[in-house]
Amino acid sequence: MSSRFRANLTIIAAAGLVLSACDREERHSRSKPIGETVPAGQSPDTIYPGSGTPPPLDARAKLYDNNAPAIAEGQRLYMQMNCVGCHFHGGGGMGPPLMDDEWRYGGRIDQIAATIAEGRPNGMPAWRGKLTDDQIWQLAAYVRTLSGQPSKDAVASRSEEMSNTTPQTLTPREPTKTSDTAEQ
Amino acid sequence: MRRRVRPGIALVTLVLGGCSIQNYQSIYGNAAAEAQQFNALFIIFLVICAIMYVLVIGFLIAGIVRRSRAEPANVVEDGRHHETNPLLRPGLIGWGALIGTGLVALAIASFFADRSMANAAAHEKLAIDITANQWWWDVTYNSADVSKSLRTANELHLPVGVPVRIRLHSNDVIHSFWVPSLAGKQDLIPGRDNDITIMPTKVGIYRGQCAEFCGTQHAKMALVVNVDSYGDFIKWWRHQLQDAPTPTTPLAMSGYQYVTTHQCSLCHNIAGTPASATVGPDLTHLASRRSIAAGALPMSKGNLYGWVEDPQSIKPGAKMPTIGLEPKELHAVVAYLETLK
Amino acid sequence: MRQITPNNVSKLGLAFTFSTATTHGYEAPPLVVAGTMYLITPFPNYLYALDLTKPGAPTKWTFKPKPLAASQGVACCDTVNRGAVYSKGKIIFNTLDGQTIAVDAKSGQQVWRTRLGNIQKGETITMAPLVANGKVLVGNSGGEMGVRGWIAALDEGSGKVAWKAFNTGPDKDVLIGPRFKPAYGSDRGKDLGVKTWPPNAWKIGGGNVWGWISYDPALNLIYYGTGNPGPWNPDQRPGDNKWTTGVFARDLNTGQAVWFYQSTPHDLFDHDDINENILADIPWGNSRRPVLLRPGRDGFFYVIDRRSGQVLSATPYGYVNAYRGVDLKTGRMVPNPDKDPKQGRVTRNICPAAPGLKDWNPAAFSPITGIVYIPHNNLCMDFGAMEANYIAGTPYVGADVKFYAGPGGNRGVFTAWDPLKRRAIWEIKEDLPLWSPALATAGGVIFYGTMDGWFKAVDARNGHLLWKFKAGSGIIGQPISYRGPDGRQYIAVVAGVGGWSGAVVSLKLDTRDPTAALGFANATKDLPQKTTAGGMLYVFTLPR
Amino acid sequence: MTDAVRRSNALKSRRAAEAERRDIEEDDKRLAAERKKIARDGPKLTGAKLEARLLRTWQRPPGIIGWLATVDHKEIGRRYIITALSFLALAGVLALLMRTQLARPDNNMIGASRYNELFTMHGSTMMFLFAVPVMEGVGVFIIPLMLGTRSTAFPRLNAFSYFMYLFGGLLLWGAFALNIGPDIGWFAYTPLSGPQFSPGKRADIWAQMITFTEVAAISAAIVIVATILKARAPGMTLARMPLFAWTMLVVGIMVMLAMPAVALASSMLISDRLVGTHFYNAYEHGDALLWQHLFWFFGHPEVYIIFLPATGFMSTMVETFSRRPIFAYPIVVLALISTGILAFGLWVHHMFATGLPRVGYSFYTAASMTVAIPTGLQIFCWLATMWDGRPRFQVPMLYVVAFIVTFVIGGLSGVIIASVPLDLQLHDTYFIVAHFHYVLIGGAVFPLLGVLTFWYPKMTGRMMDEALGKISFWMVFLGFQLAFFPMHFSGLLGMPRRVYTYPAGLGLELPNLLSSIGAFVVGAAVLLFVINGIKSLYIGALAPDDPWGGSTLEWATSSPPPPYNFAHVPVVESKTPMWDQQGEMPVITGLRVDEKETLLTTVVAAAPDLREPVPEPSLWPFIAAIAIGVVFITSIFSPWSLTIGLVPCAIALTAWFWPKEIKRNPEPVIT
Repeated sequence: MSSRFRANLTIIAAAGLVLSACDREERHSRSKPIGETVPAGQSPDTIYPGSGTPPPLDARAKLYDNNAPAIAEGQRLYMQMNCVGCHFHGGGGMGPPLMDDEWRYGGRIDQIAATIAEGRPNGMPAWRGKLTDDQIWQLAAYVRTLSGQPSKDAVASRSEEMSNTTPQTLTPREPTKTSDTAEQ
Repeated sequence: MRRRVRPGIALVTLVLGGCSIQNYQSIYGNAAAEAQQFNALFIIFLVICAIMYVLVIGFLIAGIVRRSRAEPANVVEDGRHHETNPLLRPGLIGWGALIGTGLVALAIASFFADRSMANAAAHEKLAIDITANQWWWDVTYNSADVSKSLRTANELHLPVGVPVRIRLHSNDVIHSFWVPSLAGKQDLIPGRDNDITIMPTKVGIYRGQCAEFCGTQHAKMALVVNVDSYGDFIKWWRHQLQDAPTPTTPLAMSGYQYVTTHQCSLCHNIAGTPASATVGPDLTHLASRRSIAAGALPMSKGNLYGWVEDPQSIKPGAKMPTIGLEPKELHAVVAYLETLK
Repeated sequence: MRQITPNNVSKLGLAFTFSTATTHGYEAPPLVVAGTMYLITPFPNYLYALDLTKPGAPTKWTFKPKPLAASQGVACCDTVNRGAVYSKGKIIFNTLDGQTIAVDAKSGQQVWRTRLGNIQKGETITMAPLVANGKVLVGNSGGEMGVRGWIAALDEGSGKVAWKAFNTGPDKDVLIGPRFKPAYGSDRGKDLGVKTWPPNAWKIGGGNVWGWISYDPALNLIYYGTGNPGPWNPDQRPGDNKWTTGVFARDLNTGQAVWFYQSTPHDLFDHDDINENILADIPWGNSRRPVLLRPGRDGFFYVIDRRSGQVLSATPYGYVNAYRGVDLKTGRMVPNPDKDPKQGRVTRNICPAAPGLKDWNPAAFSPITGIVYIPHNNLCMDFGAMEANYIAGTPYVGADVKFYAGPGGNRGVFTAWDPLKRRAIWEIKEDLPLWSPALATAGGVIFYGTMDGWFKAVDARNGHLLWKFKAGSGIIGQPISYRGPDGRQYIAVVAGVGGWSGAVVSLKLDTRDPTAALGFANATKDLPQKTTAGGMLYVFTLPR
Repeated sequence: MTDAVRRSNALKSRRAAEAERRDIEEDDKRLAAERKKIARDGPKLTGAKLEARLLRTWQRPPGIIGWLATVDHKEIGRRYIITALSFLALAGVLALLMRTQLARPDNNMIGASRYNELFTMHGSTMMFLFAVPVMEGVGVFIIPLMLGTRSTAFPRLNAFSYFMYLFGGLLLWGAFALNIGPDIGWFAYTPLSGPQFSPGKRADIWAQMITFTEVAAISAAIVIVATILKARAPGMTLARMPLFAWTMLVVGIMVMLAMPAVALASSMLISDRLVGTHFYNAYEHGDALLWQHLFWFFGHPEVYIIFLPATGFMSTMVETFSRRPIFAYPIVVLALISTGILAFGLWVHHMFATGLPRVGYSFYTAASMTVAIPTGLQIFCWLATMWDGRPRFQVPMLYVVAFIVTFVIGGLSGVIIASVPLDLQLHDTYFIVAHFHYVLIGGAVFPLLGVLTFWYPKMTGRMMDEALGKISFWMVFLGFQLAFFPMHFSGLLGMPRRVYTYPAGLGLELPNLLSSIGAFVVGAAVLLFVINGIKSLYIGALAPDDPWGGSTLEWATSSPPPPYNFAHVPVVESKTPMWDQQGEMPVITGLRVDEKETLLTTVVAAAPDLREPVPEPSLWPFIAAIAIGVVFITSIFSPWSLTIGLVPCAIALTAWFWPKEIKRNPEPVIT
């Protein structure tokens, strides 16, 4: 009896897993651009005078974070738009590593999107007007997979290329900073 | 009853089909040696199969008709075993022999047709590389002088009467190259080098389409094949090698500015401009082509507007994003693209 | 100077040290002129003048050129600088963001500044300029960014460009004229810099000049090697890709090409040919010939007649399986078809790897022993070519690579090579890749540094280790020997790990990604445990 | 000690047995004295008393627990069939949606990705959740009855197999309902189905559905093969075995050989997708074509796994309705076996366009054409039987005629596409779609519809409505031709498969419109068939034991049969026992009635061999299926599920295989 109970429990758990998976698979129709621009984004380590609290997470983040088609598209762009040329598969080169827990300009998806859009002074190019906002968000969603941030169910284990890092489905999630966690 | 005549109808339609049915994208196109061979072989197969079918259906009808005879009672009715009709045993042997002979004939015909196609590959005069991408065709014409090699997209020009070897590659998933009017298909498989040899025999314009399911927009991955006279072909090649012309009108000029400095230039190549990317189709002579977006739309000013403004509603899932151009920018970009003859 | 000999080198001790305040790869040699030592640091390219006449060598002045910070984003392999030069009272050096600057050696005031490179296209300058006969010779870097390579001669007095020769494109850009007489047929023809490329590919085809330039006053020729063609993925650039991965001899005054030899036509493996050209006159047959000695990146030690560009010999000086050898009749390298990287499939175990059997770090030639002392690598690689997308100002490589130790398991080798007998006299196996240049002194001692920070002295005759010193950071810098104002022999070297091989440390890369730093992260996974970033000058001398 | 006694096999109703219960209890006391013969059937225990005692022993517990625990092959077979038909209906609805989308050129009714999901679901459901399971379901239901045995071999495995199948189907359709249905085609070619090009879990769900159905199919195949080889009625030598049993024997063996290939392929796919292995990554010297080889090594035999049982249906129905034993029985058996063997030599004909060595293709052309010989001979044998007999054209026989008319077209177009040069043009076009629907619907679904009508009385105890049956027959037959014949032309006119739309102006408008209309006619006909089935369940005429005058043993027991199938195990002396031994059925006695027991016979001669205890109903197969199902489903998400999840699996399987407590040791049966 107890093992039947356990079996039932696992079924419910599995069903829960499957249900929560649905958002991750949603293919968002992007026939029209999403309108607003990518937010300016601040680093979580920045001082926020007056309040001391960082701005809330951009509302569009949930359309991209943990969304498998968006991450896949981001991965394609990461390769084709030459992000890989500087950051490689997360280990870095000309650009800093993206698979560790250090985020110079913030590791939140909206902060990453802002970094991509605006560029950063030590060599990061600015991609606003070069990529669409949608693409920038997709890229940001993918960049987070390099340090294992999104759900493992939304990321691809590898792509069709030379083997490189640990499969992203197995990448340990790098600890995120407190100000990050508070927002998510 | 109607079933008996069907193969006949099929045959007649096929024979007539050669003349009356469109030959733009169909096996009736018959525009290359390979397609002609196919059609000849197909007729042979069809005739033999039709004969077989008539025999089967004839036997079936004979069985149905014969049941009305008040012939020997069956097992259930009188409990005795029925003696099998003595004609059936030789019939079975004959039938087996007939099938066997038919198949051997067909296999031999097929084998020789296949050999002759395979041999054609040895006489290639021109080598073209086609790389398939989701969901467009990247075409490179090779020349011994590499600086005369030509990269274009979604449109193939072939000289009539020249065996052309097309080498097939894929950048992502498996696709299949198929121009039914010219030849059978051949897959483009990542990590493998396939090729197909075609000798076009009829000048004309044909359409091909990806024939292996390759993802969301498999249906809209076509290419146009122009079979030209040799002179026209060379003329075309020379023209395509030229850099894109410098725009002359202010509107086209501002389109040039946009295209070469914004989103477009990160994916597309326009020879002679700063846009040298290779992620998307080459646009150098876009306006000289017959279709937009791998056959998704015929080339026209209106369609260019539609496509540039919102590719995702025309070919949802395509890798080209909807940028959300301002009307001013859109006019300029389309004006510039139109100059890319 | 012969004060330091194998017998006394073990007594060598520190004279003074100096922190450069930078932590990027320090590849440059200190420069000593008239009792002053000049140090040019990696980005931000500070120029220090140290007064050697005073105890402890205090700073005389510091010049800060303030290069654009964004240039760090287009420097392929750490933001290094390979040195400054002195000429006629000026110190001349290049900055990462593409400027050549002349500074008054005494006052540290800028004399002139010329912008040559555009970082928006991915151009940087990391090489050390050469001053010869009133001309400052400078070339650009950016072979991994789709930059078109060039060399320019600036007027030493004004900084104005005297001539500029591209290494790809039509003959008029390359300065190929009637004087051009290459030794081999495949280099003859009109506009080969265009015809050996797919249309327009030469415009973004690399062939940069980021290594060393040599000048032969007798012939008034300069010699320099050209870098790799871009992108790395060879399928994207069928053809010989002239004039990349070869050696040019040019007339110093006009820049006109005199001869060219392409060591690896249609380069498959990023085997730039920028390595040093050692000018030597050696007995060959029954006469002495003026030659170039070139330990090539492709693994072959070339002896080239420097008047004609004819290859006299080409012998592998380490493990090579990517090539079958050089056909001396046609001068053509015969690649090994098994190792030809094809797009869409990883080619495994290519030796030497992309950094070559030896990268930029120059070998030392001792005219006394007639031996070339070569610090080099023993690395092989897996190469996964894929389509590169050209976006100006971003990398244009088209390959995933990872390096690892070659046969034997050691990543570096120090080889003493006899160019006449064409064989190694002795060899030292080093665990880490050897990224520091070698110094051969007249006293018969060879100095070199290792990436884990050991500065070593070995016997020139047999390679026996005589002395070693552990520096605070890995050494990739050029050691020098100089006579101090007090008449004593000093040995100086800057320890500051970095460069392509040391980027995992200097740029704090994550070695869990084997492809990081263009594949070097895989070969130097253990480096972060063995050393840390630094930028410290060490000066040694014998006790009084 | 047992002796065979000839006596009448008159069957008594169960109600009568109820009434005699008190007598039985008295009998029990009386028989308790004679220890040796206690609780065995035989001359002293027969008729209603025997049946009531058997019923008590064989009946499953009531209620939901009993329903889940049952090991009765008839119940499991019925469940299989009903579940498979439900999936047929669902997949059919998808087909209608697709045909609606394709009715007009440049139609945007259903988007590209949704359409891709539709054809993936349609193909996968039809192949994995309908065609194979329904054939095995019919086999599981009817084979023991045909063979004259009380139970299948491994009845718990049988129950387990059904639950695995059900869970696989629910996984796929549940995912589809939650909008994470697979969209990679039923063939799931790598690298499209690989980690890079199929983000999310859609492809994993498809791949694990495969694993579920493979486990189910292999389990059912083991049950069927073991039953056929070991549980036949005494005297039913292999040479007297009904042809349907022969087909299921061949198919069972084929399932066991073919299915592991695709289970391996899908496991490697999941491994690529979950932990980043490189089986199919060409960059790392994996091979995208490896998938195709493994898939078609299964995929081609799969077609015959579906088609061969249908030929068994054909043989059964032709024999019954022509009132003649099948002509040239040995030829038909040899044809079956050779088809089964040849089926494994043709997979490459699905890969003619992949650029494998060209000369090698000729071998596969020849092998593909060779298959036409055994099939052609079988067709001749059926036609000869009809020609020689006096066929009655009741509904099942109409389907037989429809089979011949339709399937032969598909078979001949199959010969056409076996030729490499022809296939290179026709491959992956609507010509192929037409071809395999002619083969699979004409060759398998038509006989299935016929045989369901045929065995409906045996399953339910009632007859299906003949008039409705004829209407739905004609609709499905004509609708089918209308739907699929024009597809030949769509294909020849250059329409590739799996496109969600096609441009106007290629001449594709008319054939597609006709196909769409035809599809709806077929849809209506199937609906009518289902209505007929449901209606007849309640108000159909009560069926006698042998309504059609069949020749095989399933007609010897009541309709529907009791849980123990046969009160006495019959003894067989010919291929058509019901015709040859009318009224007088020899039986064998001596099986226990207080324990579930069945008779095993030797493999070839079917001589009585052993009395074998039959497992009691048990929940453990169901629990094991759940435990394994949880492992399969969670292994989509984490590799850890394999290690953690195996613990409950081990517990469930241990409990399942816990040795049965036998009241007394059974003794060998001696003839």
